[in-house]
Amino acid sequence: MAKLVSLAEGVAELVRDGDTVALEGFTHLIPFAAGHEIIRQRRRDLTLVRMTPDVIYDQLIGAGCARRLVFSWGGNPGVGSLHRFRDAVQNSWPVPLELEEHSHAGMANRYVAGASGLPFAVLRGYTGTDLPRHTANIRPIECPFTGETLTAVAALRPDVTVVHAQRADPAGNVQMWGITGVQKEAVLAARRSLVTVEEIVDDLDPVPGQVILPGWAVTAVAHVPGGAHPSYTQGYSVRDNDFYRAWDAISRERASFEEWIARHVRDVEVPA
Amino acid sequence: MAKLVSLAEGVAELVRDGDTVALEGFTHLIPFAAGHEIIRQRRRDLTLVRMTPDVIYDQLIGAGCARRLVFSWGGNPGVGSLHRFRDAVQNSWPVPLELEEHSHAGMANRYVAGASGLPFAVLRGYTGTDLPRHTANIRPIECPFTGETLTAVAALRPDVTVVHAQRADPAGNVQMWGITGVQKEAVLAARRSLVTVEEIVDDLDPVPGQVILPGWAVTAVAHVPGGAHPSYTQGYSVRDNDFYRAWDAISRERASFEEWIARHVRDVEVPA
Amino acid sequence: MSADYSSDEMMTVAAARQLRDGTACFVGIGLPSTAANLARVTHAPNLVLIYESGCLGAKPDRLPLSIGDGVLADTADAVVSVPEVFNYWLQPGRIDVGFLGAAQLDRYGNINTTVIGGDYTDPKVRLPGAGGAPEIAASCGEVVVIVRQSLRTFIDRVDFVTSVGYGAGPGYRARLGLRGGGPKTVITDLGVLTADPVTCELTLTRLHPGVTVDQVRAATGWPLAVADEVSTGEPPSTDELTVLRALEATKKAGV
Amino acid sequence: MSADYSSDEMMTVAAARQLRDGTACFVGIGLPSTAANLARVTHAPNLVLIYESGCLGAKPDRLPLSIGDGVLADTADAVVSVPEVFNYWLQPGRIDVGFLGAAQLDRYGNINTTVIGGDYTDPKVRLPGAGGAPEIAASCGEVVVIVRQSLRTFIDRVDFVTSVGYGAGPGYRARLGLRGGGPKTVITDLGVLTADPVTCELTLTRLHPGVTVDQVRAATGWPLAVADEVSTGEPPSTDELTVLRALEATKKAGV
Repeated sequence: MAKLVSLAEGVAELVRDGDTVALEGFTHLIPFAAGHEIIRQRRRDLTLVRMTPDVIYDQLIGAGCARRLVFSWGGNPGVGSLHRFRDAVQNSWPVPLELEEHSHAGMANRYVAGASGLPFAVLRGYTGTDLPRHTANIRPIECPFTGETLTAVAALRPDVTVVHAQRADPAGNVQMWGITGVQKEAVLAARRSLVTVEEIVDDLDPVPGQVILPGWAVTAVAHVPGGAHPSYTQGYSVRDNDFYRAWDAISRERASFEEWIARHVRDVEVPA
Repeated sequence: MAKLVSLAEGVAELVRDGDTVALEGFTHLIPFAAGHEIIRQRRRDLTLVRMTPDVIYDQLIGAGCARRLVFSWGGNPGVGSLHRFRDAVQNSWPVPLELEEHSHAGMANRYVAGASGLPFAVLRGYTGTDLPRHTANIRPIECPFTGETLTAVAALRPDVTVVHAQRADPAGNVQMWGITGVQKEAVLAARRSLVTVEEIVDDLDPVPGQVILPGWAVTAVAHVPGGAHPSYTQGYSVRDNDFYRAWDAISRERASFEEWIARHVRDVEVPA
Repeated sequence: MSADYSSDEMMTVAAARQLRDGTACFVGIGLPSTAANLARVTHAPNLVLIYESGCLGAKPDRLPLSIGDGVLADTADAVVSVPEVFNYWLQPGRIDVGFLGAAQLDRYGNINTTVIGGDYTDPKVRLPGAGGAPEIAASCGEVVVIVRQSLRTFIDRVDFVTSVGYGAGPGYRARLGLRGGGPKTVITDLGVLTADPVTCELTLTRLHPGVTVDQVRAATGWPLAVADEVSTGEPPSTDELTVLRALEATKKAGV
Repeated sequence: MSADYSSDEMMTVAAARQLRDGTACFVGIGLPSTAANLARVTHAPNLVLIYESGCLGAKPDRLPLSIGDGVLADTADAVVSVPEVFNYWLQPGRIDVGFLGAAQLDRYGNINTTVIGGDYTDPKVRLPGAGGAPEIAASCGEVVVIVRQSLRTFIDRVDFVTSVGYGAGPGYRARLGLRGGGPKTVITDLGVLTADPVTCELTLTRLHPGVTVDQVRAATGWPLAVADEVSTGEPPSTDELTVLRALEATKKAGV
């Protein structure tokens, strides 16, 4: 049964320096508040894993939490580049950032393998691209029946996965709906998991399109209303596209980025 | 876009002598009416594929439609043995029945591979059992990253898959809910598919737990109310457990079986 | 406490007692389902029942006849696809206890539910086959087998290995890379056998009330290992029997 | 018909026209999404839009900023998981058309969206990377690329192959076992290039109104193949422009 914790407690207990951490959410349900708490608690040397390291990871990278990034698409969707990500890769600011790069299909299957307790997954992917040259986690594999060559990717097993969801009940059963991306797989692939939710309710009335994570498969749940902003929570909020657009200017220069992080993340009072 | 057809048309067009045919439905939503139509149309030499060849396949086997059975559990759930299946295996009545036998996990993954356009799937399965001795469709496979030996199973690609569902809309979009088993995978793994439904409605209002098969991924839809009986359709009917119990006596002897099939299947008038 | 109970009832009650509250249990149909539901209604209200039809956390108020009755989906915390229940839930070792039956069983807990006698392609008796059992036996934290004990069932060498127990003995599971703990407990209508931690051999450790060691030996097709101290279990309590019979009545009532 | 349109508008309209009604189209964000929605609202009402966020058959009434805006889930026939959209829908070749952008493109339609200049580990410009593109390029029935044409974009040799087109030329895709038809069409702000069925080389086959072959050559970083007959496309119709601008306005207005 998942433990109910505050966000600060959850991050303190479950996210450790040097950990491999996946904050997932495919455009929808991105756990921004948890990312900010990781910045506030000054985690270092994290390997950050995420299919689409958008603004949330730009912030974590710019704040110096990450040593390594495992990803498949790093941009500000519909807006442009991630300036902090670029600055880290091109200029090692504030610290060098090592990259391990995949395709979406590869990353999704790496989580599936992790969730399935398998060391690898098989796909038709990466063929003819330069991606396999740069990581040992993509290898050819031969079909034992047809002899055909396919691609194997190594399983992802994060130390901790953090996701945001609509609701949980007191036993820590989690309910999410709308675009649920790869969150179930990311949680099940991880050794530990933290789920932030909009609401804790006595009963999780069934909702079309719902994905349920049983409380016994989740480590901790924290009640964090609005915890996905500027991403959104279907049924609770809409995507703050204006913020995503504004981020381009905020993040372009180191100084304006640091000022924003100080004001909107580091100096924010949060309940213990 | 799926074609709307009568059951008789659907079976006539999509199920051919010698085909590999999967009628799926895990206890729930078993397409009995379609199975009966296959018997009425006197299909022969079918390779029948199904995880749990329960009463529906006992009827098809006893009626002489099958040459081969690919399966993982052949019994009358909670009741006992399938007498027609046994008679075919032990005494070749009415025709010899070749078996290819798997575990549930293996069969499920074979459908997943088929649905995924892959020639095989990988699992932790069959290890230490005698099952791999009897089919070429189970082979060891080595992880290219860890060197660990796992099990590969060959993809299932039925010529046609038949399933039953709650509803479809006029464009042939199919909606099912409750226990949905391996039906999505079985339909997507097949070259052709036929879905029988309780209702055709203008709009498929979303339902918790729903699985949607888009009309462009389905070949044909037939309106067959009650088409799962004695299995059931969540929201429309309950499982006729009394019939499952009664089947034990009906099917025990060849004569009583044939009389039942004649009266309840062959001589039934159906709309063309 | 009541003296008026059948050996099947004793077996089911003993199996139910084996389940600790709060654990996750992969439940096959028949005796395992009855025992697991008895446990849930009595001492283990937070037992998580997982059915291979994809029902996670089912809480049926009546016994299902099949592993896919509507009551399981209606009362489950989540209903997932069949591939998912095997790949995401069973395979990674998330399930604490797997509950299996057997048509034949040997001293190392290897199970046959496939064919008896003759040749595989021309058997004397064709049984239902594997179902979910091979991977339940491989991947659950531990396996509990419920089976009526007789010379037909408890045999020296199973005709077909459908689900592997301890294979040929110590070290076998590790060599195959099996991650689950294997068939630690076998509960029969006569008593309880436990896999010896060193030899892996099923060893008689407990008798049901009124049963003797000799009776168990006589129903075992190999020289039975018997623990130095064989305890005698408690008979079913009135509460256990009442609940069990009420559950059985719901099954007979249909739906 | 209106003469008052931008070259980007012409490009988007030309891309939309490329989509046949009733086909299934895997849509990336940005120009592909705009073009696909324009097609759906004009000549292809039954175009099935598939977004990598898992939205199958999305019918947004306004342009999403990201591939996961709420309007996509709200209007989709089905929302599936991200692993499912890639494994069950894209990989088996169920999608007719894949719509891609590019930062660099070569004559064989190989695409770079990863790094420009320098070394992979120390690039001059770090781009977003692959996303869904490598498998879209591999598995869709055919690929349509939308990209503004310039010497920076249309280069002799891409710095990094993120998504493979025709590789090194004829036979390359077959040798790799790629099942999709590859980048048959490249639509730019100057015209339309089509992969030659024999040489696989992108060949200028159509100009947008007012553009000359020399202009296209001047914006291409290799000796451009030009078809014997180069047609000139129709300018955007009033209807196309009206719908396109109304769609763009919804994007600027936010959600």
